[in-house]
Amino acid sequence: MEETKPRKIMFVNRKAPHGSIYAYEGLEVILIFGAYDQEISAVFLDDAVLSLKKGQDTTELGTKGFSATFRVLESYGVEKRYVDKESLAQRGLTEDDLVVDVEIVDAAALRKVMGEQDVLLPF
Amino acid sequence: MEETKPRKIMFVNRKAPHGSIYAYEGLEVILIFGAYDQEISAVFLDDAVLSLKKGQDTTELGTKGFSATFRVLESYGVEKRYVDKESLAQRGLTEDDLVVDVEIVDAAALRKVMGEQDVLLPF
Amino acid sequence: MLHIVNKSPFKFRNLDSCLRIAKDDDPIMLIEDGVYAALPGTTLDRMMKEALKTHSVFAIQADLKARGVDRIIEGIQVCDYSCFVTLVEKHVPYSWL
Amino acid sequence: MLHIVNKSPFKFRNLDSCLRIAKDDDPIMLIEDGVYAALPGTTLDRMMKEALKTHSVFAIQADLKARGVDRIIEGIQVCDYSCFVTLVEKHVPYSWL
Amino acid sequence: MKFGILIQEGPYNHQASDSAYNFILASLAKGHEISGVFFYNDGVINTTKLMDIPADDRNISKRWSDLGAKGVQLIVCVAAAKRRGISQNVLIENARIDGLGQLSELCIESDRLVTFGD
Amino acid sequence: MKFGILIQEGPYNHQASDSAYNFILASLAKGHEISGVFFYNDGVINTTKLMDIPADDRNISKRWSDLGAKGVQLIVCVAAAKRRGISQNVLIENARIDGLGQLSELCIESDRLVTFGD
Repeated sequence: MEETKPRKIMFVNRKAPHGSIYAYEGLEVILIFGAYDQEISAVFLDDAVLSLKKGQDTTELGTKGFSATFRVLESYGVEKRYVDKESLAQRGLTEDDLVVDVEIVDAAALRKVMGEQDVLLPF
Repeated sequence: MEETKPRKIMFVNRKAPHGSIYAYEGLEVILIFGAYDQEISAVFLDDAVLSLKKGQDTTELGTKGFSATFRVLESYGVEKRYVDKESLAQRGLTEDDLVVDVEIVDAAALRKVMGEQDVLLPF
Repeated sequence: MLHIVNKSPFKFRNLDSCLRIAKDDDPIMLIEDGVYAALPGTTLDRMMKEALKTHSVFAIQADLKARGVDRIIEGIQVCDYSCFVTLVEKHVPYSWL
Repeated sequence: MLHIVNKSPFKFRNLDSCLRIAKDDDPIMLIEDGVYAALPGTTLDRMMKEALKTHSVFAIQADLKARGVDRIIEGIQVCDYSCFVTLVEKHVPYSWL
Repeated sequence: MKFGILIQEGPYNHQASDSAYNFILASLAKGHEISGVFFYNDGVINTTKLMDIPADDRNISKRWSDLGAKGVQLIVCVAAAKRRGISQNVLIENARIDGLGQLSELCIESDRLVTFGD
Repeated sequence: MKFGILIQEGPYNHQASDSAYNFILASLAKGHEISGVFFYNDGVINTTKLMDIPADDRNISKRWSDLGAKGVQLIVCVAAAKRRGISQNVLIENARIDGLGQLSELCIESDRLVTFGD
């Protein structure tokens, strides 16, 4: 392990928001990690693409909303943000349904970039 | 609601043992309920049929085993014990693989008996 | 009997199990992440449309709003907690956890 | 990359997601309820046999024993925690939670 | 009608506790009686008074305690509580730790038993 | 090698804590270093000293504390702990409550980071 080289740390998000706290707590971790000088990236796969859906309003539910926070990922140093194409399609969503600018990638591209990481954190 | 008539209370077990505590804590509830004069029954559906599998030995794992306890359900007043036929088949199991004598039922029979209950408890 | 489903049908097979066992005419209540089953144009679209032929399907409004699900499959009924309570008055509930 | 799967494939779709994304030759480690994927003669038998063509698949011995899974699909390798550690030495792990 | 409520999950981690609370409010608003709320499994974590919640978020244990003050029975399973470090010393007001027999009573005396969990 | 461990689930309710513990023992036996165990989400419940466990079952929080005594860093996320009623007063010995930045440090300094959860 080389101490000086920045580490490639990827957040692999797969859980839906609101039904459980993982998506929210995962986002909190990403924002903290952005402050460290590492190569941080985030992938939204499976149900995690639902975290990025436009129009979420938790007022009536009485719980905390957090979808707007995904918009600041870039300014927090999370340079790469990938969304799995098939996960979107399975859920009837397109890029226009999402609150953030992301790179839509297919399984082959995802496979490649995940394989290049030093750390893969599941949320 | 008639206070004097025994209530039909059914435990609908659907979770696998060991990976989470639900199957174990569900079993604890069944044993307590047997002491009350109600019509108690238990159904093993989906992954819960795995709780009844013979040959479970948690020694190496370091956790508590409990599959033997299913054998005493009858003496604890749990008169009816159903196992879903399709759940067994999906998992490559037959009646011979189970630690207890149960009634193997199909979806139609299960549908009927579940529809007759006053309380359905999920574990 | 009222079938309550609270899990995303894309990650869990709970809704499949529910639909296999539910009796014709038994209502189905989608709550929490279960409301994602109401999204139109998904890989589950056909399964849901089939379910709607024999079941009333309801989805909690607050859960739909929280998740930004503003378009839903035709025939699924939006339901507030008061409507959920009414369904529980009429049917013995079971939660497909 | 080492793929760790800890959920029953009969209730959760985690293993399906893992198999869709896993690169050829990436090993797959079944732990906890994930070891149920090693049961032979199930509805997932074909999927597992297909997976074994391109992946080494391991299952934790203590988890198999705890669950009474004494017969497993041919080709799946029984692995103790020490063997699990060796796999983590060699590959960056990801848990499909 | 009389409704019994069974909660199997801890607060915040899963929505179960929120859904149960919203269901209870709607039930009371329609004139139903809540015969009791039974906290089992990780559900017992709903009843610790040690929670320290950010000002902009709901305080789930306080919400339960307030409901208890209005006369709703809050019953915490003793066996599940012990495993998770919930004892009389950390218990919210208006809740009580009791045995699984109380869940059985709840099933017998309630017209409906509704479970919220994971 | 240096292994960092992330635990996202509470004890007993899920097997995550047991799997992590068994993995750590095997790692130490093979001469690896555990650079730290970070408890996040419900994982923080692993570190309450108030657990009261039946004699025939493993005491999970004691097991962690004993591992801490052997020099393994046990770090409990402060934000997650607050939500779940875990504070300094109820914390097991040999663990410390700290910020999420510590998880970042763990990712940077460890050769591998292994997550156990639900």
